[in-house]
Amino acid sequence: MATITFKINRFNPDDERRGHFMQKYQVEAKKGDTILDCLNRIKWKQDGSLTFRRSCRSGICGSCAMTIDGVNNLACEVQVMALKRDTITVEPLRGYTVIKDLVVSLDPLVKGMLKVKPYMITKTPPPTDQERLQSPEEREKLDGLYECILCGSCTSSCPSFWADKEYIGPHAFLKAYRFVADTRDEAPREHLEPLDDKHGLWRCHTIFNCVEACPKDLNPTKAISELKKALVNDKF
Amino acid sequence: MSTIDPETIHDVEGVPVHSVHRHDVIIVGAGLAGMRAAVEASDEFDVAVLSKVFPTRSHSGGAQGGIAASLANEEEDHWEWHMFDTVKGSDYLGDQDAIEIMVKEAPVVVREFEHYGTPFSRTPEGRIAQRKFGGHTKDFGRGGPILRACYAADRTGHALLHNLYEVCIKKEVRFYPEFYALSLIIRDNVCRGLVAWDVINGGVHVFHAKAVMFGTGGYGKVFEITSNALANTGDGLSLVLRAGLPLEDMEFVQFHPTGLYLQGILVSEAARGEGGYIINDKGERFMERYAPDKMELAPRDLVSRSIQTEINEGRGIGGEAYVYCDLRHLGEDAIMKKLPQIHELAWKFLHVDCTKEPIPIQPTAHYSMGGIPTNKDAQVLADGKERPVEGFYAAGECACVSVHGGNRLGTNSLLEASLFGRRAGKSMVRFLRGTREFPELPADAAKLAIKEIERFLSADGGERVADIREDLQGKMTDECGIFRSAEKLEAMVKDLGELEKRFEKIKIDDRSNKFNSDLLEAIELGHMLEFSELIVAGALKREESRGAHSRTDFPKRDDEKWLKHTLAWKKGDEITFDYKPVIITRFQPKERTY
Amino acid sequence: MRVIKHYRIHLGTLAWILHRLSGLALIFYMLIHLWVIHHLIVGEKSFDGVMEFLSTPLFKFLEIGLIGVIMYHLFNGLRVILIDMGVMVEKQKMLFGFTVVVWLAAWLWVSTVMVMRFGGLPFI
Amino acid sequence: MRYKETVRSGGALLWYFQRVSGVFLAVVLFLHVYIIHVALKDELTFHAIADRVATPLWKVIDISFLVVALFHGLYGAWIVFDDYIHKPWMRITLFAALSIVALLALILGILTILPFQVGG
Ligand SMILES: Cc1cc2nc3c(=O)[nH]c(=O)nc-3n(C[C@H](O)[C@H](O)[C@H](O)COP(=O)(O)OP(=O)(O)OC[C@H]3O[C@@H](n4cnc5c(N)ncnc54)[C@H](O)[C@@H]3O)c2cc1C
Ligand code: HEM
Ligand code: SF4
Ligand code: F3S
Ligand code: FES
Repeated sequence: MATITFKINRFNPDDERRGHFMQKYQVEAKKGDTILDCLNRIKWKQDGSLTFRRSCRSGICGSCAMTIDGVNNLACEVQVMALKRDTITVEPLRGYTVIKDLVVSLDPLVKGMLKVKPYMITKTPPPTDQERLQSPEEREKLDGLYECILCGSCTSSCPSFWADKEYIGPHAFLKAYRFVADTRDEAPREHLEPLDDKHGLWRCHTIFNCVEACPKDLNPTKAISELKKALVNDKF
Repeated sequence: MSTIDPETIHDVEGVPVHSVHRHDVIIVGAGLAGMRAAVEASDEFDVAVLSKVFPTRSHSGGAQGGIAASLANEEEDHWEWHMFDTVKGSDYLGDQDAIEIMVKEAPVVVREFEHYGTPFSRTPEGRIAQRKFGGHTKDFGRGGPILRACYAADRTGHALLHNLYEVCIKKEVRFYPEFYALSLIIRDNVCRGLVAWDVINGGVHVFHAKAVMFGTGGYGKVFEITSNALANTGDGLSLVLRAGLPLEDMEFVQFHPTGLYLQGILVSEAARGEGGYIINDKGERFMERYAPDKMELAPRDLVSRSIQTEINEGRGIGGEAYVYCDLRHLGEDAIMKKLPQIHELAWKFLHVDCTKEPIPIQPTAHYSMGGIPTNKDAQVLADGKERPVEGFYAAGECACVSVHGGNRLGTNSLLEASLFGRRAGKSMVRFLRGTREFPELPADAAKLAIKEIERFLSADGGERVADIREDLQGKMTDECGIFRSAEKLEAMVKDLGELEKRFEKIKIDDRSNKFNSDLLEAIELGHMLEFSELIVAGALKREESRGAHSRTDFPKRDDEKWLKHTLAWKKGDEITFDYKPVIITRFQPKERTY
Repeated sequence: MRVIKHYRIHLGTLAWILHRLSGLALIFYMLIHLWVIHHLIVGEKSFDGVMEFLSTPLFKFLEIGLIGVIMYHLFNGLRVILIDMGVMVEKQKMLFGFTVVVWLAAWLWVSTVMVMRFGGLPFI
Repeated sequence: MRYKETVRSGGALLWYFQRVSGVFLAVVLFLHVYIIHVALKDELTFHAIADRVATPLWKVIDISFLVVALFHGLYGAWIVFDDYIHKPWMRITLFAALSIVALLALILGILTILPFQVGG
């Protein structure tokens, strides 16, 4: 048991004049408690108006991404004790418009993803009463790509996104590469072309914040470098 | 009945009301069931999907193990075998005509997912890989476990859910993410649409449709310890109840034996499959007392009951409500290679390194077998038996067809959600091809919903929503959990009455319209209190033990009296019951032994 | 609106900021440098005059700094190119470490030679 | 949620050239630094430089060095502006300014390198 002070960056849309402000809460935390547990405890016992998204509390739905002590992460996956601090700062994801407290608008996230045609494109009809064949080695190429939970941590941590709100974003690059790398997709070009854009791949300056931020330990930068190679090859 | 006119809806005492949205099909829920239906119907019709969480945040994404289908990619398999296992697993309460459809169409559905792009794991021949799962066997139970669960590593639900979202984008399905359904508009047995709350901006919206479908998922959140998401509050069930329709078999709730202590987060069956021990405070592998043959590998309900007995009799660790799942003897290498996810979960959520320490676990509420009664075409049944409500469909965990009967087999629910979601889509298409007109909208369509919102936004009593909810969850776990008895259930009936009284006097901290999760938690609690009554009342009535429903005062299954489905309505404060026979075609009830 | 005041500066961010700054500094230097060497065509006197002016210890010292900046941009540039080629993307921190080591080594080497030839810095 | 085509400006080839020019610069610049600061035995005098610049090979190297460095550097500056400057008129102004600087520097540089003759 330890008393932890949470400094939470709050914003109430009904009181825009007040703007963003930090509010402190004290919570009793024990071994095993996550940041989300503590936020819930604040909401349920102290201040019902504290607002954040959450659902699965097991790191799979991607709702609870926020900036914890200056790094993006899933609130439900961070152990309070592991931070070894008695004051923890929690802020909404940077770069997105804040709707309320820790809730941000995910529109840029969805928009970026929609640009890369985030679905498998096939031209030949699939075999009847059978799956398409794909060897385990071919399938293995999708590991590290399909696990993305669309939490937005990566894009929100990227300085290129801070500078350009229309930046397609590492999450969408990862998605694009998920299809480019899939042997079953028959139109990799259609996922690649939209990336050759002034808000696209070339805005990535290999900063690696996205990799550091991804709670699922995925590597958008790796996908980006593959995509850059593919696009340049395509141009020659 | 006059038609609603967008112009005539104004702000009503501070609650903004927005204009009417019209779509041929409106689906509530963006889980496997909802989105699979959307994919099916969107080729021909204008489909909109409403979800209280962003589509890919739906709880279907949490499923790890797999989706069952007798593809026979790895070894010989037949749909008849799959059917037998499902019927036996259901403790003979499943309707065999529906089960037959499910197991027969399963390979089609799974292969379709593959065609859409789901990244299934593969066999060396390049086919969809399959693994073993509890209760799935060869040769009508005579052979050993069978490789039947199709999987994408340990992220099957995630892979399927995201894939469906992608297909929906491709098919230009209209999403209303973060819209919360408040009430159904059903008049004269015709479903005309629904009313929903825009979570982000605040405001009541009316959705006018020719067909409405529910895929609103489960309700694990009425229990204290559950593997379910915080959003799994079973809203759809009480919306249906409030529309005067019945619910089926609500007393059947599945408890999974291994949930992380206090968190409830699922530790997959693989932990036991790979040889993990379950031990009590005295260090005993107590399963040898309950299932000397299968030990830890006995079926879910049995292991759950054994763990709970140990805890109840004071042999939990340090007298607390948990026991240990010990993996240490497997060795660090094996753990990291075969059970990396479990290692990660225990570390991330309990701060326990399972190569060095045992994992504290306790049974966790996992799945609801009952729900909205539907027929094989996913039409919701007004009388619970035959007569469908025109233009109203349901599928997935919120529905009860009933393929799971008294107890669901692992990997059958992803199958059910997608398969009956698909059937709902098809049957809506058939329905819409015949109807061209939108049904009339009653002028007072949004009245009840607005009243509900107004009441909560101005609620100024002394009770915290969270306190009532915690009491509900705690009491449901104690009195209507793994072990039930007339005594406990009667106490629960009383408790529920008190909780409802306290619920009248709640207080809300947040009075704004925009992203008011305080308000939503209050609405959700209202739903949970409402359908919990049916769980308890159904359990009290059912004087037998079958599947997941275990009565200490009636420990035997009683086919003579209870081989039937419970149907329950709520009219005012009264609960009325009716029963309908189980459909038995191929497999006659036998004693369920493993 | 800027909400977050701090976002932790990871190694990659540091490398990028330094690369940007060094790149911009180099443009600045390049333009001055062009102006300096254009004295070559003005005539021998003029050039040697400028060179003499630039041979004061202060400028030698600045030059050593400049070499450092050039070397950083050079080696980090190569690091970025390697990453774009897909080399060591998963071990980017190690690659960054190598870059720093090579950069410092090269810098040290060139500046030692320079200092030796200059006959040692005034304060050495 | 409909997929909408965006206006695109490409950038693939420029991006690629930034890398190729980087590698080229790395080689030449290192050589440059080495020859001037390490290998050179004498003082940095007019003659020492003039003799080297006078050979045709060095002329080619130096001019390409100049062109590539200017391009790499000023396009690099544009990348930075592109990130932070979003107002169209400012972008146009900056782009024009960079182009003019590039042109002037190019003329100055070429004028410096060309006149030297072997033995002159
Ligand atoms: C941890 C875990 C592991 C599991 N593993 C497996 C497995 O391996 N194999 C297997 O077969 N099954 C498994 N299951 C069960 C299976 O995942 C679920 O039964 C199934 O996914 C349910 O799908 P669904 O589409 O019915 O509902 P969900 O996916 O829960 O979706 C419900 C949808 O309804 C929406 N909704 C709810 N209420 C409202 C409202 N009022 N307004 C608007 N929208 C609303 C939600 O936003 C959501 O989009 C597992 C379950 C859990 C909890
Ligand atoms: C010595 C060899 C050099 C190498 C290997 C090199 C490499 C690179 C690379 C790879 C980039 C792209 C970085 C990115 O896109 O994130 C870059 C950017 C840049 N370079 Fe160089 N470069 C070199 C020399 C120079 C010189 C001599 C100048 C100045 C005249 C210069 C100025 C710049 C500028 C301003 C940028 C843009 C910085 C940014 O995008 O953040 N570079 N360099
Ligand atoms: S790549 Fe990682 S950080 Fe980015 S959205 Fe996906 S899961 Fe989140
Ligand atoms: S942080 Fe941004 S700049 Fe590139 S490497 Fe990641 S997308
Ligand atoms: S609550 Fe789902 S990822 Fe944290």
